[in-house]
Amino acid sequence: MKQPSGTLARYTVGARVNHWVNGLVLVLLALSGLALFHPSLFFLTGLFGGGILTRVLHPWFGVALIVTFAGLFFRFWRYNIWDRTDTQWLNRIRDVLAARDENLPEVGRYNAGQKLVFWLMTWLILILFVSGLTLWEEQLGSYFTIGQKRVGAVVHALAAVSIIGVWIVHMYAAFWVKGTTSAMTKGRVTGGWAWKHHRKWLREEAAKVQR
Amino acid sequence: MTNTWADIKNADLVVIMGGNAAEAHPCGFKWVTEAKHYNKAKLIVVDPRFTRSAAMSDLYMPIRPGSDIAFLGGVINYLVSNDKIHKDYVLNYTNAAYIVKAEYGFEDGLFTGYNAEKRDYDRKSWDYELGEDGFVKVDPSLQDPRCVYQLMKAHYARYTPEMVSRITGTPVDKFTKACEWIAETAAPDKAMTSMYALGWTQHSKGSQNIRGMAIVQLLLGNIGVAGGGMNALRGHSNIQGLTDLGLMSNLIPGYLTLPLDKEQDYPTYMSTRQFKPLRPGQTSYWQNYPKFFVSFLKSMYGTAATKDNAFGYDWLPKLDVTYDVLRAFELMHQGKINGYFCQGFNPLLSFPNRGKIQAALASLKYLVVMDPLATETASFWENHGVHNDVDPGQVQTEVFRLPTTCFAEEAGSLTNSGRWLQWHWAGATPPGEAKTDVWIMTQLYRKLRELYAAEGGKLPEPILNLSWPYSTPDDPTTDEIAQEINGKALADVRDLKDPAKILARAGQQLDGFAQLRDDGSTTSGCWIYSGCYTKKGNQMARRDNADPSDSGLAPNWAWSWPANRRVLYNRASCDLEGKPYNPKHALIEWNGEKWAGVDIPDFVATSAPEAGAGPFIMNAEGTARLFTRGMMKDGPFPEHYEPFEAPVENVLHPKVGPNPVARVFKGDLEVFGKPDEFPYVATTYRLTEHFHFWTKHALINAILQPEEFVEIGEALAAEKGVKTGDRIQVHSNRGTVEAVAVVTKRIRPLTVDGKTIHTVGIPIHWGFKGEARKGYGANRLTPYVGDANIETPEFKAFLVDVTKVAAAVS
Amino acid sequence: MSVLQHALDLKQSSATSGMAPAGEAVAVAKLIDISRCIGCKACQSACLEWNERREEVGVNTGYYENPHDLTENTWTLMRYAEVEQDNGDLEWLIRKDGCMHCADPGCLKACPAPGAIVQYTNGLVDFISENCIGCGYCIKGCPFDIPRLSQADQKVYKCTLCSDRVAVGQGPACAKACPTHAIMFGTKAEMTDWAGQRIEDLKERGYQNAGLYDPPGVGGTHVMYVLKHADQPEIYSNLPKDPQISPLVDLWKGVTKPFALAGIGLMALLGIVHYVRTGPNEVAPEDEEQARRTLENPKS
Amino acid sequence: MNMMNVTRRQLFRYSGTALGASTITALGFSPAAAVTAARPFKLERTTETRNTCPYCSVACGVIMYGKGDLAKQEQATIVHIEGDADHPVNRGTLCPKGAGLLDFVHAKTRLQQPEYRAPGSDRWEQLSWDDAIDKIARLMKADRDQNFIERNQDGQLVNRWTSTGFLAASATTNETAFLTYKVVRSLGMVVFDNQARV
Repeated sequence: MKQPSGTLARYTVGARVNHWVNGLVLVLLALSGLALFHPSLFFLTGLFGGGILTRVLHPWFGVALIVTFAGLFFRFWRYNIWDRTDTQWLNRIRDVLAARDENLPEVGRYNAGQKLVFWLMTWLILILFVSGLTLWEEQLGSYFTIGQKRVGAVVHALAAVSIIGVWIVHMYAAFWVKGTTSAMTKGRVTGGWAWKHHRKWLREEAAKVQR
Repeated sequence: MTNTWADIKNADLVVIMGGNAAEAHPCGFKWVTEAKHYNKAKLIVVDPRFTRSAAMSDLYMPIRPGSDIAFLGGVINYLVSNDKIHKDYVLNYTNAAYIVKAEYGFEDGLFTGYNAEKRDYDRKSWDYELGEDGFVKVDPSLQDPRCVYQLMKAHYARYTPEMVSRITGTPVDKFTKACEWIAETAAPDKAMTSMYALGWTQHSKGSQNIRGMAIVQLLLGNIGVAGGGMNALRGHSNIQGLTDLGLMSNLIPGYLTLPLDKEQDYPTYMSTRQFKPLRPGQTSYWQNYPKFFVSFLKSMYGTAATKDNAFGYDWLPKLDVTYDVLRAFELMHQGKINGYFCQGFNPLLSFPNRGKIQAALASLKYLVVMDPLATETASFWENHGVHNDVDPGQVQTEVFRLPTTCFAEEAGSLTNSGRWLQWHWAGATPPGEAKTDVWIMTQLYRKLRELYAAEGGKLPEPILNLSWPYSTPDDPTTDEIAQEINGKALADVRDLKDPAKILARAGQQLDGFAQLRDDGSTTSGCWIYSGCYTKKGNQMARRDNADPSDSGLAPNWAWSWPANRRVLYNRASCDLEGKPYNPKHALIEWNGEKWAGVDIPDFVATSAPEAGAGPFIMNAEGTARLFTRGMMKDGPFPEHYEPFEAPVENVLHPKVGPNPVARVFKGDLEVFGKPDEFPYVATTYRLTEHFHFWTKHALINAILQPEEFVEIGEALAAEKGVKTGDRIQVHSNRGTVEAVAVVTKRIRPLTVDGKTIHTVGIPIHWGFKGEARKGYGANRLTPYVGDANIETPEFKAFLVDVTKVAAAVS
Repeated sequence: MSVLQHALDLKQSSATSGMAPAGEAVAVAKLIDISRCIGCKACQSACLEWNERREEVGVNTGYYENPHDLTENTWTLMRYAEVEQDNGDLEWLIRKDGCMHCADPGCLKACPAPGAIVQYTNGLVDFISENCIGCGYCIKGCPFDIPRLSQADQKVYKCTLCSDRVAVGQGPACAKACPTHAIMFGTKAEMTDWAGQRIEDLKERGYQNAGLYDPPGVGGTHVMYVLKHADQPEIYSNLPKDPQISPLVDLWKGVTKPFALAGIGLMALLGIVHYVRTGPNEVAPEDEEQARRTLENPKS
Repeated sequence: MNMMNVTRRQLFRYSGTALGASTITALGFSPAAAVTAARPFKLERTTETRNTCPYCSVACGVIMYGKGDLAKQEQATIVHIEGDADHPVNRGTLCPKGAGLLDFVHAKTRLQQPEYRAPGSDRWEQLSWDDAIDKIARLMKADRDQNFIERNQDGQLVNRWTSTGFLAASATTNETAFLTYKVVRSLGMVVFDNQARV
C-alpha cells in the first residue's frame, strides 16, 4: 500500500462524505430546532425561508440525520466498543485535559472521549428521533396523545440541548487537538499525531504495513 | 297561540306536553327560560322521550305515546274532585252551569248517537236544554246532575291517578306532583301556559288532546290572561297565515267555510252561520258573518259580484266531502286525480305510508312542483337505490319543476304562531331564472284566462270575472295584494250609529273589519286581516319594539290579527266588575267608560261589565265551552281512545279501542299492525338541527346532524344486542327503515297495564336530495289514519318491530 | 368608555418579550350557563357561518355530537352527557366545548412563533393565522385540548371569541345566536355577577352545588360556565376539575429554555477557557520522529 | 314606507333580555377608534335588509347582509344572515336552523330554471318559462273541461273541479297565499290543502 511519507489513512472518502453530510444535517437540525425552541432565536428561521418552512423542514432533517447517522454508525460502531483501557483513560481525564499525554495509556483508533461522543450521539439521536415523532403534528399528530406529546416535547428539548453539548465537545476536541481535522478533510493524519494520540492504532497500522 | 311568544315570560307554570319547544322552537323557548329566571316559574315536561325541553324542566315524566287524554282526564279529575278550580271564572266564563239535554249520555266508550256503519255520530243529543225564552237553561249552583260541570265530573271520575298510570305508564307520584303544581295556578293571580305542537295534533284524536288541556286551562281560569293560554306552536313559518287565509279544502279566508252541496243559495248558506246568542246580552260576533263573506266575494269577483247574483255565490265550488290531503292521496291512489300542484311542499316525505304516496303520485297524469329546492316529490320517479327504488320507465307522470324564490329574494308578510303578520323585504337577486310564486300563479292564471276567453270551456265566468286589480296585471306586487287582503271601501262607509260620519271614503283602505259591510260596498280578502294595511300604510311593516308595560306584547311591532290584539279573550283576565284578576300582569280593565289597557280589548270596547256580555264573544254562549255540543265529531268531552296501532287494549272500554270516528279509508284499516308482530310503540319527531326536509339542503345543518338514526332505550337495545352506532331496521306493517341506532338513557321502558312497553323514536328528516346523507324517511312506517275532526295523520303513535342488521350495508 | 377603547390592544404575544405596555381595558368574558343551555347547536351553526368554516358531512356514530370532536373548522362543539342522579332521575348535561380563553394561556406559552398567538388586554386569546407556523406546540400547551391543526393548510385554529366582532362592539356570534341566552357576553365583572344570580336561582331549585367555573389554575378564564353541579365538573363530558398548564409544558417552556441556552453557552465558554489555559494540543517533531520509527519498524 | 334599509349605523345594541344593562353597549367603542384587531370586520359596506326566518312559526327577525343593493337596481348576493337584535321575540337570537340560513339561500340544490320530465323518462329537460306555463295551462284546461262537475247526482249546482288538486305551502307569504287562493277557487278547485297537519 503506497502512502505519502509519514502519514496514515484514517478515513475513506465515503466515510468523510458521510460524516460531513451528517454534520451538516445536524447543524441544520440544531439551527432549525433552536429557532423553534427559543423565541430569541426565532430569527434563525430566516435561514430556512421562514417559520413555516423551518417547521416543515426540521422533522425531515431529522429523518435525514437518522439515515446519515446510520451510515456512520455501521461504519464505526465496532471501533467504539469499550475496553479496559478506556476506563483507565477516563479515570485520568484531568491528564487528558491538561494534555499530559505521557500519563495516559496507549490509545487505539479511538479514545474513550471519542467513544463517549459516538455513543452519546447514537443514543441522543435515537431519543431525539423517537421524541421528535411525537411532535410531528403534520404527519403523525393523530397517533399520539397530548400527554405523550408533552413528554416528547420535554425529552426532545433536553436531548437536543445535550446533543448540542456533545457536539460542542466534539468540535472543541477537534479544534484543540491540532492535526485532527485533516483526518476528516484529507482522510489522513500525520504519524506524529497518531503517535501522540492513538499510539496503539499507529502500531497496528504499522504492523499492517509491514505485512 | 291564544297568547304570544314573549308573553310566556309572564307564566308561573309552563307545561310542555304534546310538543318539544326547546328543540322545535328554540327561540320561542327562550321565554320559558326567562319565565323561570325572572318569574320563578316552574316547568313541567310530559313526553315519551327525555327531550331537550325535559332537560330544562323542574319536573319531567314519561308518557306512552297516544295516551295524553288519559293524563289530561286525570288532571281534570284531580282539579274537580279536589275543588282546585278558579270558581268565579268557571261559573261566569264557561258553560259549566249550562243544562245539557237529557238524551245525551256516554256509555262503554261511546257517546249517544253512534252509527257503527257510517263510523259517525248523530250529534243531535249533544246540546243544551233550551228554555222557553230560547236561551239555555243554567244552574248557577252547579249542582244539577245535568249541568255541564256535573256531567264533566262524572265523565272524568274514572280517570283516577292509578288509572292514569295504568294507561300512560306515568308514575303515580310524579303525576300527582304535576297535578299539585298545576292546581296552584287556579289562584286568580297565577297563570299556567300550555305549549303544544304536533305531539298532540298528530293523533287520531288530536283535536281532543288539545280540548283536554283547554278544559284544564278553563277550570284554572288561565285562558285570556297574561302568561296563560293554549299555545299551539305552529310548525311552519306561515302555516298560521295559510290557514287564516283558508288554503284548505273547506275554508274561505278568515275561517269562513265553503258552501256544501245542500246550501244551494245564499240565504240557506247564511242560515247556519249567523249564530244567534244562546244567552241574554251576548255579542255572538259571528252575527257579522255576511259582512265578512260579501266583502270576500267582492274581492274575488269585483264588479261582477252584485246583489243580483248574490255576489257570485254560485261560482264558489260547493263541497260534498272535505278534500284534505289524506283524501286527496287516497283519490289519487285510486286514479281519480289527474293533476297535482305542490307549491313548496314535499308530500313524498311528509305524508304517511310512503309506499302509498309513491304509487299515488305515479298514477297522476301531471305533477307541477314549485319550489326553491330540488325536492324528493319532484323527483319521485328517479331511482336512488334503496332510498327510492323506482323504475322511471314505469312512471308515466309528466313532471314540471319550477324554480321559485326563497324568503331572501321576495317581499311579503308571514303570520307567526302568535298571529303577528310581519312584513319582510327582499335582499337578494333570485338565482338563475327563479321566480316568485306570485309571478308563477299570475302567469298560469293569465294563460288560463286567455284560453278560456278565446276558446270557452266549462264555467268560464269565475275565471273571466276574477278581480285582478293590479297595476301591472302580469306582475302584481305583494304590496298591492296585501292591500287587497286588508280591503277597501268601494263606496263611502258610514258609521252605523251616526250615518253622518264617514269612516272611509270610496277607494280608501279600511281601518279594520268593523268597517266591513254586507251590501257590496266594501271588499276584504280576509276579514281577520283587515287592519293590516290601512290608510296609514303597511301596519305589518311596523318595527317599533317598545314595550312600555314590559308585558312582552310589543304592540307596535308588526301587526297582529285580529285588530292588532296580542292576547285573545283578554276580557277573561278581568273579573265580572272589570278588575284584573292579576294586577301585576294586567292586560285590560274597565275604566268606567271603556275597556283599555296594554292590549287591544277582545271585546266591544264600550260594553260595560254590567251589560253582562261574556268574554268569549265569538261563541253564541258568550262563554267558553267545557262541553262542545256537536261541534267536535268525536264527542263533547275528550275521551281516551287508543291509537289505531296500540300495544294494549283500551282498559277503560275494551270494546271501543281507537277513536270510533277517526278518518280511516278502506284498505288502510287492513294494514294496521298488531302488537304480537309489532311489539314496540314508535313515535316520529323533528330534531333541533333540522327543519323538516329543507335543512338537509343546507350544508351547515347537514354537518350538525348528517345521517338518519333511530333512538332506542338501553333496555330494548340490550334485549336486541344492539350497541349505539350499530345499524338497525325498524319495521311496521307498511315498510322498513334502516338506520343507525342511537342507544340512550333518555327513552325508558314504561309499565302499561302490567306490560313493559318500549318506545322507539324516529326522527323524520331524511330523504334522497340535499347535502345530508341519504336516508329512508320515517313515513315508510307511518299509518294512514287521520284525526276525526281535522284529518291530521297519526304520526306520533304506531307499532313497529326492531331488528339488528348483521353486517354493515352501504 | 375611553379605557375600553383599547380592548383589542395586545397584552401578550407569543414568543415576544418586552412589549410596550398597552392601555388598560376591562376584562371581558363569555358566560355559558349550562342550566339554560338546550344543546340546540345554534352556537355551532353561527360559528361555522360567521367564520366561514364548513366541514365534510359526516356520519352518525350513535351519538348527538356532530362533528364528533372539535376540528380546525368546528371551533365550538356541543357535548352531551346522560347522567343518572341518585334518585334515578335523568339529567342531560350538555356542554358547549371550545376555547376557554385562559388568563394564563398555555397555548400562548407554548407557541414559538412570534405573534401567532396573542392575548388582548380584554383577555381574548386569538390565533393569528398568518404568523402561525403550524408546529402544534399550542396543542400541547392547552390544558383543555382545544386547538386543532388543519390538514389543509397546516395551521392551528380555535375559537377567536369573534375578536373581529368584539373589536366593533358586538358580542361573539355564538352568544348572539344562543336562543335561550345561555351564552352571555360582557365584562367579566358583569358576567360573574349575573352568574351569581343564576346560581342563586339554581340553589333555590335544589341544586345545592351550583357554582361558577372560572378555574384559578389557569388564572381564571374568559369563558366561564354556570354549572348545576360545580363540585363535579367532570360529569360534564370531562370538563377538567382543576385545569392547569401541564407541569411538563411549564418545564419545557419554563426553566428548560434559559437553562438550555445557558448550558450551551457554558459549554462553549468552558472550551474557550480551557483553550486559553491549556493552549493547543500540538504534535511535537519528536512525535513525528517516533512515528516514523514505528512505521519503519513496528516491532520497536 | 320603506323600512328596508333601516339606518342602524349606531353600533348594535346587544339586547340580551337577561342583562338589563346592555353589556356590549358598555363596551361600545367606536369602530374608528384605534384597535389592533387582527381580523377585519366583514360586514363593512354591506346592505342590510330586514327579513324573517322562513322555518318555524316563531318567525324570528333576521338581518340579511348583502353585497349589492336591490333598491339601487343592483344585483345583490347575501353574504351573512344574523338575528335582528331589535326583534321583540328572538332578540337577535337564532336557532341552529336560522343561524345556518345562508346555506339554504345558497344551497347547491336550489333550482335554477324550469324543467320538465316526460312520461317514462329518466331525466330532466330544461324548458323556457313560456313553454312551461303553456304546457301546464293546457293540461289544466283539458282536465278541467273534461272533469268539471257542474251539477251533482241530485242535480244540485256544485261547480267543482276534483280531478286536479293543489297543495299550498307553509312558508310562502300571505300575499302568495291569497293570490293562490283566488286562482285556485276561481277554477272551482276543491282538492286543496296546505301543510298545517304535517
